[in-house]
Amino acid sequence: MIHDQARYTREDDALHEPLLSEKGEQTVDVRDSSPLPDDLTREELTLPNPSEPEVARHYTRLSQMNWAIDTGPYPLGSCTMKYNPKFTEDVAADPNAAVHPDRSDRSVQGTLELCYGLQEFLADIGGMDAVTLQPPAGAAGELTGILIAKAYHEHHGNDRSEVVIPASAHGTNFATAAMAGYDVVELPSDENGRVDVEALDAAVGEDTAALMLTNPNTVGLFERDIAEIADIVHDAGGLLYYDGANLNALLGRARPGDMGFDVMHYNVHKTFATPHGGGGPGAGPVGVVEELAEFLPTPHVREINDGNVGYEAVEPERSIGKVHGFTGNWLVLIKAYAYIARLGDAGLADAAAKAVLNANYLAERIDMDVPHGPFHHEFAATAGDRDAADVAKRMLDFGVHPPTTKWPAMVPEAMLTEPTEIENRSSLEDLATAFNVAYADSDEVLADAPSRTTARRIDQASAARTPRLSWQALDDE
Amino acid sequence: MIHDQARYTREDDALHEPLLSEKGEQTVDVRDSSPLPDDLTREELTLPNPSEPEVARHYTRLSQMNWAIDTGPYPLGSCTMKYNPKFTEDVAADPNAAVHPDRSDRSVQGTLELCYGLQEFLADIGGMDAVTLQPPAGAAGELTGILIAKAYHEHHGNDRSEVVIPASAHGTNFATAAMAGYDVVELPSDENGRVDVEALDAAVGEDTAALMLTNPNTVGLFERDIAEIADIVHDAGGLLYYDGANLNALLGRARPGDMGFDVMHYNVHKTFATPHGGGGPGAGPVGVVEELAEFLPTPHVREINDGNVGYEAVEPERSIGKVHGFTGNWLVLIKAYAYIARLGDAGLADAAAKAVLNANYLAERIDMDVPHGPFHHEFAATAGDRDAADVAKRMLDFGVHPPTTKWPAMVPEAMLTEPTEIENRSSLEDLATAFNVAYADSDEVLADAPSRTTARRIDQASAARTPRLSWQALDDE
Amino acid sequence: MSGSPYAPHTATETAEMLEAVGVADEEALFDIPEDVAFDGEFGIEPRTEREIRAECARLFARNDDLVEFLGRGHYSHYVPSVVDHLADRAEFITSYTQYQPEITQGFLQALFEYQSLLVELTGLPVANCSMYDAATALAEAATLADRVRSTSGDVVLIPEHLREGKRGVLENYCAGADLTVESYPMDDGNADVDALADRVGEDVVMVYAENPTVRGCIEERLAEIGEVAAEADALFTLGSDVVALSVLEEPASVGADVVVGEAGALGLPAAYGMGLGVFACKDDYLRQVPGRLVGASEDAEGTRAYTLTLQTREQHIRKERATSNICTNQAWVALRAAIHAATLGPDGLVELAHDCVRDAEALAADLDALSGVAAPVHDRHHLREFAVRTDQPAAAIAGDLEAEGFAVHVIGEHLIEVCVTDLNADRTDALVEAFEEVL
Amino acid sequence: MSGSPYAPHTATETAEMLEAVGVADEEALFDIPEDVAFDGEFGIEPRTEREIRAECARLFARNDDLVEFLGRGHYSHYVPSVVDHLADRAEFITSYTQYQPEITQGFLQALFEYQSLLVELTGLPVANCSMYDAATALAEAATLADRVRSTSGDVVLIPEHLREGKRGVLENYCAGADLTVESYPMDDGNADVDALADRVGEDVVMVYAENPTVRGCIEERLAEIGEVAAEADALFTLGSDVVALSVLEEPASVGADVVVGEAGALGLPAAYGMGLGVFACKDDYLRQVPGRLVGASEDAEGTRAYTLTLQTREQHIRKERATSNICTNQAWVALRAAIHAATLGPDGLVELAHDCVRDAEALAADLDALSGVAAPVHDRHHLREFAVRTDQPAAAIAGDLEAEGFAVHVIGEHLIEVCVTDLNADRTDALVEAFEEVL
Ligand SMILES: Cc1ncc(COP(=O)(O)O)c(C=O)c1O
Ligand SMILES: Cc1ncc(COP(=O)(O)O)c(C=O)c1O
Repeated sequence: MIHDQARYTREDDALHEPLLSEKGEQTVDVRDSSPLPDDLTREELTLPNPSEPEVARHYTRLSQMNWAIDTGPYPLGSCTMKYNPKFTEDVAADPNAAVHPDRSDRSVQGTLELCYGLQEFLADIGGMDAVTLQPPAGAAGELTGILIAKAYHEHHGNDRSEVVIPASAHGTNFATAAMAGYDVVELPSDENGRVDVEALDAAVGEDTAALMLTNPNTVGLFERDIAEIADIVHDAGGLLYYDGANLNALLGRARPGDMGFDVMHYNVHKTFATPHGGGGPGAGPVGVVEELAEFLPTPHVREINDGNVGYEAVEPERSIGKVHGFTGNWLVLIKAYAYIARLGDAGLADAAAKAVLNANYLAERIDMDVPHGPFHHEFAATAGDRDAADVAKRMLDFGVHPPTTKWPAMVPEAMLTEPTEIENRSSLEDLATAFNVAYADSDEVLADAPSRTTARRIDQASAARTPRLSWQALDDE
Repeated sequence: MIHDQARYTREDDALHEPLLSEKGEQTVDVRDSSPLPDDLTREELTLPNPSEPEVARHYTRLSQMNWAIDTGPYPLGSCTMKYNPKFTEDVAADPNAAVHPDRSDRSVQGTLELCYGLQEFLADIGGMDAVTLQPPAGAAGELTGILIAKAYHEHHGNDRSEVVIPASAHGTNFATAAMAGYDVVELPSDENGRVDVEALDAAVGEDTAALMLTNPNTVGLFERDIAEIADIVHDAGGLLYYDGANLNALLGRARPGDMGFDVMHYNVHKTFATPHGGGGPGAGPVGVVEELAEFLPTPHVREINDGNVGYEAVEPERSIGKVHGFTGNWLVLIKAYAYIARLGDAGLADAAAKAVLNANYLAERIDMDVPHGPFHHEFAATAGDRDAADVAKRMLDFGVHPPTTKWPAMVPEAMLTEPTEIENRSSLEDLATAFNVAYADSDEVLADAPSRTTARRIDQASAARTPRLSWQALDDE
Repeated sequence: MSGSPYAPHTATETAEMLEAVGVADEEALFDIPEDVAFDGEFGIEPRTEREIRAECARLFARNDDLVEFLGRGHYSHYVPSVVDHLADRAEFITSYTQYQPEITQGFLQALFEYQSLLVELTGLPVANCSMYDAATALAEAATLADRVRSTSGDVVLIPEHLREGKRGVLENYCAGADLTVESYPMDDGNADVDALADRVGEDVVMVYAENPTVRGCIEERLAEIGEVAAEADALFTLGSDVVALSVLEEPASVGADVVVGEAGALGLPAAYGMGLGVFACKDDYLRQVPGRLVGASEDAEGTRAYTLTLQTREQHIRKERATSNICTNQAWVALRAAIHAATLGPDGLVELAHDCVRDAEALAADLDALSGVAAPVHDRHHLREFAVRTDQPAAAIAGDLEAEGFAVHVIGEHLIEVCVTDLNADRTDALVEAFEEVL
Repeated sequence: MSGSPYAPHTATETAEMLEAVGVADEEALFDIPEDVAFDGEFGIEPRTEREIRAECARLFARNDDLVEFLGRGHYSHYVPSVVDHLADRAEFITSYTQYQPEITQGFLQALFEYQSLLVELTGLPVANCSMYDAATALAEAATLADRVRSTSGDVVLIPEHLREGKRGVLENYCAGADLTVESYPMDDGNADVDALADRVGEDVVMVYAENPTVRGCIEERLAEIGEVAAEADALFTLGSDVVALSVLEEPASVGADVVVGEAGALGLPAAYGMGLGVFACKDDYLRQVPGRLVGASEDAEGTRAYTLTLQTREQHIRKERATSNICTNQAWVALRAAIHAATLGPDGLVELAHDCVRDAEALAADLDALSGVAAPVHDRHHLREFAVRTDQPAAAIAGDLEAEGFAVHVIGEHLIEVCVTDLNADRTDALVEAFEEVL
């Protein structure tokens, strides 16, 4: 397939759809109409003042200049770009769900019940004993989890300073550990990107607060030695943190809790199909084993245990406190609940099966090498002596989005590909064609690519060299 | 501006987005699972069976290959393509509005009250005494109006056989009169497309059931002699029918009822901004003067007059009966109510003012001749020795929709243009540029146009010569 | 004074534009003689969108919250959320009729697919891309019959059991074409084919039957009706709806010349009667079809493209000799029906229709078990709905049921009609209880 | 057993794909050792989308229908319908982060415009395209202060009046950076600038103030706070929200180095605390900013194009030396805020903010007129909200108000807080009556 993306071009000005500010601004004298003394106010405010029809056109046009899961395949490895069921939007739009977080528990029993229900769903799916919904994204979940681990160690009088992380892990793991005040111990991987058990054994010790791990790993391989790994960490007094980004591969087939993980986050915007919204909002609920439950953030929803039917939001005994100003990304959590309820046990297991089948089928159809396997829901193909980023740009012309490129680093010119379960065979073939044509194209063609997207190849270096981050900055030029 | 429309192309098959049937079909054995005896059922059913993600992609892609008022200007003369306020969609989506038409009046008082309120709005705006909401489109409104006129004449023992219609009128007027069993008397226009009063005088007589007129006429000119025209028709015992397609020009400034019209329809999908939906649904309420009210279709909503507060749906005394199986295009009517309530008196008058200003400004900016004036909300430019249809095709490349072409016939190579009030100056300039560039382009360029739309110039003749009206027809080839 | 919130003009812009046009103010642009100028007020206060939303929500909340067991031509099934989300895309809903096909391929293709769906469901090769509703489609079928029938004649035969409103519309359209509407009797809920055969003759231009009938009865001798009509050279027009057509006898196979009916059973929620008229027919009548047709063609690059076609039939070209006056139709509703059908797939459609048979049968049996009630009245197979005979006056029972929260049809002094679909199937037990309560 | 309704595979397709892959069944593709395999059940019954919609509607209907006079950091204003319709467009909401800018210009431009809106509102030249919420933005400001301050020090000074949860998040982020959070006193609802000046010194890395404060008080000596901070080489971080910023003193003009706060006051309905964190700062700190930044550049044809930029700050490149671990953010909420702001325009924004001042003042006066109630507690100007002193215990009053259908904050034994916006402004009389009732 060939895809020409929509363009609305002003050739004279060398731009596509103008900025709203370029369509007309208005300056309002704030003090003119202000009920406040002048010294408490700004003088004026200058902003675009489009009419509603103009607003509608502006954003409709912008939207047409944007790729999305509803326009075609989006196989970003480790991102799990699934179809976002439309009905979950309707559920989340219920006006009765639009409540303020400071409402009394008694007055929001419906909201609390849904929270509780989702906590239970997630605990079951992850094999965890308790879940908090508060973290607003995966990385925030990581921080929550590591802070819980820290609180746990502190409570037990242990002053541990290190978090062990495999080299192939996601950047957030490292950044999280550092934010929580830990030193990062980077663990070399074995030839398959798996944890090198010997190296782990050597790295882990009495300073080890936790090992952060995702499973399957970032090239889609299951950590077969997970039981041994868990023992090593636990024996040293450390905790096991599970990065839930790849959970889609395991739904109904394996649970982090059963593998020995003590704390984990769920990326509901990956595994549970809540929309990614062009970069968020997501939600990163955190599950913990029984021993860690008392450290969960506040508030935490539980059933009322005094004989009355109902739910309450309480502060766990040794709560780490807050990781979000309120209760997290509520509108996202509703959608996750609806998605899980829609699939049920069988649907969840089937999602994993088809995600894995799709990845394997696609790998089979492409001409690139896939050095590591057997993989599950994603695979890291290598572009070999081609530049993976260039290959990706070329793929943009074929009605598909390219995979994650140049990550993880252990695979040369990696193209980390995760089609997810929602693609049918015909769109997998479209993907394969895009891979193969781009991979076979000449360097010149690749360098010129893409040629059918709204923008042609963008000069990223100059964007960083001379940052222009607002229309004000453009005006100043 | 230049606009490249989105394309999703399968070059091998020489098509854009495939038909759903081409993406995969399923044949179901109906009898297999049927609770009915075999001889009452079909054997099998073969239809596409896309997954929900595929459905979403299919229609998202198709939508991107479609022009709309939300993508840019749409100045189709006589069509009044306005911005459709989004909130009216929300109002119409209220689940409490989703009722069956056979509900008892008592149980749908809210629905009846809104119907009544809209009837009142429309009666006020048109200067009419009673309004029915039943006709599902403008043409259906015409038929309703003419049937009312017929019933009126019959009731008064008059057997009149002719409907007089100006040559420049819309095709529906002629077709309507014929459907109602009338002979059409076509009235020549004066040099400005206005009714030729002398010709009218000659044409009208005791056979005249009605004169159908739109005002401003189809080149945007007000029928200045309307009072005289009305007298002529009324003196002959005929009725005056007002085609409401151009009502947007007169909102708050003149009312058909005040001009002597006896019956009229409103195009709510033009004047009152309900979305045109790619061809419908619209709604064509009909207003009548007091004398004609007893002939309105059934059911008709009125206030309960027995001291109770409330509304009831009744059959007018000499009702013409039904023009729609139920009560009309309800979901559309709700939106019209919301729009009128949003604008109020001042907003309606301003809409007319800005619609007329925009038309006049745009005419000022284009290089083509506009033979007739002073026009109001629309004008008929002439492409002169250029082919208006070709000029229109070329305009498609510039991020605008062209006007109605080659109609009305009295203007050679007419481009009937109605920008409506929603365009701002900058989009009027875009329109003017498109007009002017296309008008100045060479015949070769025009013949090749458009070059940036999803489809290039389409062979309409062969579509009509060899009609292929279904995927089954394509399969058979 | 506030202007239209959707007219974007700032004061400066207005002033500059007026100057460019060469007038002092907007008033100067209006060429309206004083004697017909309006200087009154409508008295409509502008409101904010929030106020209107609240006002309308309050209004609609005044509608009683009844569980509807209503059908008789207006059917609701659950509309998947994806239908709303896709059909509401601005490029579809804020678009006009496809006068410039090059830039409106998306909607054209969707309508082409809608036509194809009807071709599959009816077995007839031609389907237009919508009439207003089943009633107007039926009426247009009669005028088509009048145009295409080789011999003259002026009678349109319709079943005795027919929705009142449908007959009303038909009569209004027929009057203009000098046609007369006459009904033929029923035999226990089905067409009385023998009586029909006796009646049919030279003077009959069209025979209309419905499957299922307005009382939900599935016709058992459709092919015979087709033969009776064919013998008299009368057109056989069959009325149905898209869900029923998924499982019932294929119209083409029983000799239908035209199929009309409701497609709004897919894609539309209960909409106070708003519909989507089906119109399909044989190839012979192609150039007499009312309404819009989308055809496949090619563009200058040889790529498949869609376009409105055979427009010479239509009012904007043929004027008083057009096949119909229809212009604006129900295109967006057709889009919704097509999306709904695609979402269900053939298996989903068939299952839905079969459930309509099973659920009606089960509910009838449950009601029949009550004393003072007999259901179904007709010893036929039913789809969705059926008539119920009540010992007590039907109106009183319906009134009492309404007080209990249920809406049913009263169709005779002692006749009620009840319609069950996937939307109320889970409330049938409650309905039966309510019946017991009020009997 | 039913599969995922969103996995499109037909049985045949699955079989063929398995064959192509060379395995017998799906199980064979899983490389999970038996000892950690799961063969239990979650016990989650799949439901239809209709069932789930009904279930959740039932659940949410269990929330009491209270008129909320609640704020304290989570503010709701009327969100115009157009915001929903545009933001819900699939190309926006079902899109990922813009890793391939050539094909995601639309979202990038929208985010660029959002950044520009914040630049105008704050007067600061750099704004990222979102943090999770005001609390995490504040926390990130503290760690930024820690990174950029030339001299060492470990104290973050915050106002005594601060939302508990915000302080909690700040403390959690500060702990990892070995920072200590300490509060400075208030003086009748404003920062006690003299006490603050006394406290500030070498050990202080950041001074935080809010305008308006969590009690709705508009700060009267902001510029002085800025000076105090500057003298100690501490960063001055100002907290606010996008509506307040439309009319209150421009942060840059009072010396703010960083602005954090809530932008969800635009675009988001009451969302149980879901937010949109503002983060804007001076140019000096550009390379220390957490989160995503969109910049303007050019494409190969010389046309303006947008792209994520300065990504070397971020976790996926810099790993443990990143400016933050944030990855997924609140992009779509930022889009909503930008659309809302565009719909209002500067005049609409200013009017909205001014109404928030007027309505709060009027409501405070009405409450003050009741005996047993004093409002506002602080003799300051207020925006949206204010504290109320009650003679009777605040908790009891709030409980009684809830029974009357109103929700207010209890912020002390005899202190209530009340927030008024355009959404509840028409219910203030009713609130006053309810107060009278329960006193
Ligand atoms: C492996 C892995 N871990 C963590 C994250 C961070 O999750 P989030 O983006 O929700 O913060 C991601 C996100 O891409 C990821 O792929
Ligand atoms: C002048 C005029 N009259 C009548 C009509 C018919 O109205 P409708 O399309 O709603 O049936 C139109 C529609 O374009 C029109 O322009």
